[in-house]
Amino acid sequence: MSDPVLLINVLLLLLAIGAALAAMWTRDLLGAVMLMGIYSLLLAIEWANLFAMDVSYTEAAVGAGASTILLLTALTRTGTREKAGPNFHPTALLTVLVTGAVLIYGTSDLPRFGDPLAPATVHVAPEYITQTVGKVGATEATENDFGDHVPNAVTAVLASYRGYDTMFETAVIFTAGVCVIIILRPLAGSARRRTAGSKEDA
Amino acid sequence: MSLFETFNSIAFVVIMMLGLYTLIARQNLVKKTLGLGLFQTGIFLMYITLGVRDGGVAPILQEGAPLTYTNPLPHVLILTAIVVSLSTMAVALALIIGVREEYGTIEADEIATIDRADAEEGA
Amino acid sequence: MLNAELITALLVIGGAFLALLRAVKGPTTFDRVLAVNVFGTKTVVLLALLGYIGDRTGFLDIAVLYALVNFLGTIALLKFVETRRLG
Amino acid sequence: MSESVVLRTIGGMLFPYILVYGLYVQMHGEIGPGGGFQAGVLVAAAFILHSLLFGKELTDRLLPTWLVDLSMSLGVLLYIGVGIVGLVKGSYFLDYSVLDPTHPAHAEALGMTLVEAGVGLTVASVILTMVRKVNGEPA
Amino acid sequence: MLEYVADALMILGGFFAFSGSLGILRLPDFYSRLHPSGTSDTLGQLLILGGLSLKVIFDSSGDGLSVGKLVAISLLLFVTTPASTHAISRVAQLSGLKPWTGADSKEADFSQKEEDTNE
Repeated sequence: MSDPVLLINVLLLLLAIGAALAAMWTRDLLGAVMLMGIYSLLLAIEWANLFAMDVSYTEAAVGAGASTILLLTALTRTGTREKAGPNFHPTALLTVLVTGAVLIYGTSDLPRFGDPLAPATVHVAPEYITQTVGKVGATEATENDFGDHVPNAVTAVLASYRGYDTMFETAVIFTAGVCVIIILRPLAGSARRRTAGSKEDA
Repeated sequence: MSLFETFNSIAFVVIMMLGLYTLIARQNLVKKTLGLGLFQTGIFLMYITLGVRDGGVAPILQEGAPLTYTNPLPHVLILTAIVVSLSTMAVALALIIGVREEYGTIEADEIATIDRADAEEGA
Repeated sequence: MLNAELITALLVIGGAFLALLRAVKGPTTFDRVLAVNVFGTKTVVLLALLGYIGDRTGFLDIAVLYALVNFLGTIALLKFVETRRLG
Repeated sequence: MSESVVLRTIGGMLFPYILVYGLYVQMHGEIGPGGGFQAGVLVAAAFILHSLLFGKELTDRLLPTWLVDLSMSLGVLLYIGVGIVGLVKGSYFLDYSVLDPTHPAHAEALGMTLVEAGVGLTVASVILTMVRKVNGEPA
Repeated sequence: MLEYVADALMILGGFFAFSGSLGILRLPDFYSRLHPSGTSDTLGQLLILGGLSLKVIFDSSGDGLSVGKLVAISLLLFVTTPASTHAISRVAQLSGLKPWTGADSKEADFSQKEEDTNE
């Protein structure tokens, strides 16, 4: 792993942790949404820095565009102030410290950053990259035609090798859209609205 | 094993724990949703870090000399996970809007108080 | 090792850090919007620079995408601040 | 906001470019980075920008609500349809090679393009629907 | 020779980007912070992207698509950054944020604090 990648990786992650900390700390929800937008941007650069081009693409479009707009739209209907309260929460702190300690202890067994012999990279990944999984008599790659290869390995895995997976992911997104429609369906004439006036006569 | 090389492992734990702390300690439901998103990005970081290889380049096959490519499988998983996390966030926000219209507040402890009062009233 | 691209990238990251500080400090909402906007343009430049440093294909595509989407984010934030509703 | 001439000019200038870039990302997904998920989000972002700057009435005339609702289901159906073609032609589900028996590699590319188009349609219309609904617009 | 020009352009651009951010952090009130974002940053981006284009032209012996994309990014940023700055200042002015005149800085600070708590 070349040095600039590691250096920029560490700098970006430090910035990202700072942005996340500020976003979680502030009581202004609008400010928190903006800081999460900045955090998303930093992650988009970080994914690109770690050679995950497609993930970076998605993060830039989703995190900075769609997710910010969705949160802002929701804030128009929920208000932007968070109730003041204690920042220190002993139970939460204890849980987080214990879980974090266990997780960091667990990560000491992870392969080192960029290890070419890591289990994740030796078994199925080379076959995904050369795109020889399940291929009988793969044709020879020619000059302008990659043979059976699709140049972007991520798309190949996404749409072909893990096609079922992607199909159900699409179904999940569709279901989420239907859920939003159903949840936010106006319940006209329902007595369930517990607004200030209707609470007395309920 | 320098600090630079283990930094990602520590960073994803820190990000996940920040999200978890917010989920437990804060009462505001929108803030809890943000914390959930933060937790998810911590996991994304772990997956992408595991896919990195020494001297690897982006898994877009190039003609010519054989190159080392990073592992495309984590990228695929996280790619779909990001869009699914957007969907879950949308459903969560829709539910929060419903809660706000029902209870007039989005603070979890106030909602619990209202529920308890209702239960006593009904009993 | 320390060539012009890397120095520029580090300078831009430093600038991004200062913009982040402004976004954290506030004090008004407009300062935050301004900081987010500045951060967005810094991101575009940084993506292009990193693409050159790592000799990666497709980096500029992300930079183009981000240059397009950044404007949308700023507009949405301002619309929210101005009218408290979107659309 | 919407009464600013500068913003409306710049936004109107950017809108077609975002759409075209979304199509580029969609179609370029097999060669470079990109694909259905990213393109869907971009196309949705373009229409959201349009509705922010020009008002949602104009956007609704450009992209009617029924079309968004339709394409939401159409994307999933396109994906499943490509799978069912494989079943009908006597192979297994989502086998792309039956699409063009003479040239399996081209069939693979065609299948991926169709599937990605389905994903893009669904993602774009679901995000548009979500933002519309959360914004409180009636069905 | 031209490679040194490209290096110089990029480092100069990096300097402008950094000093622009420094201005955004250090200047006393919101309207004065608009200046570095609108001017220094735009110049910094153009210089960096111009230097990169020169480098790409010389390194990969005229990779036309990359240069085209860099020019497209420069044009986009050149159009959208000033437009965003204009939009921010416009909304700030419409919503009644008073500029700091330097005469009574305490009062200006106070009004900003108040604005913040009203959000």
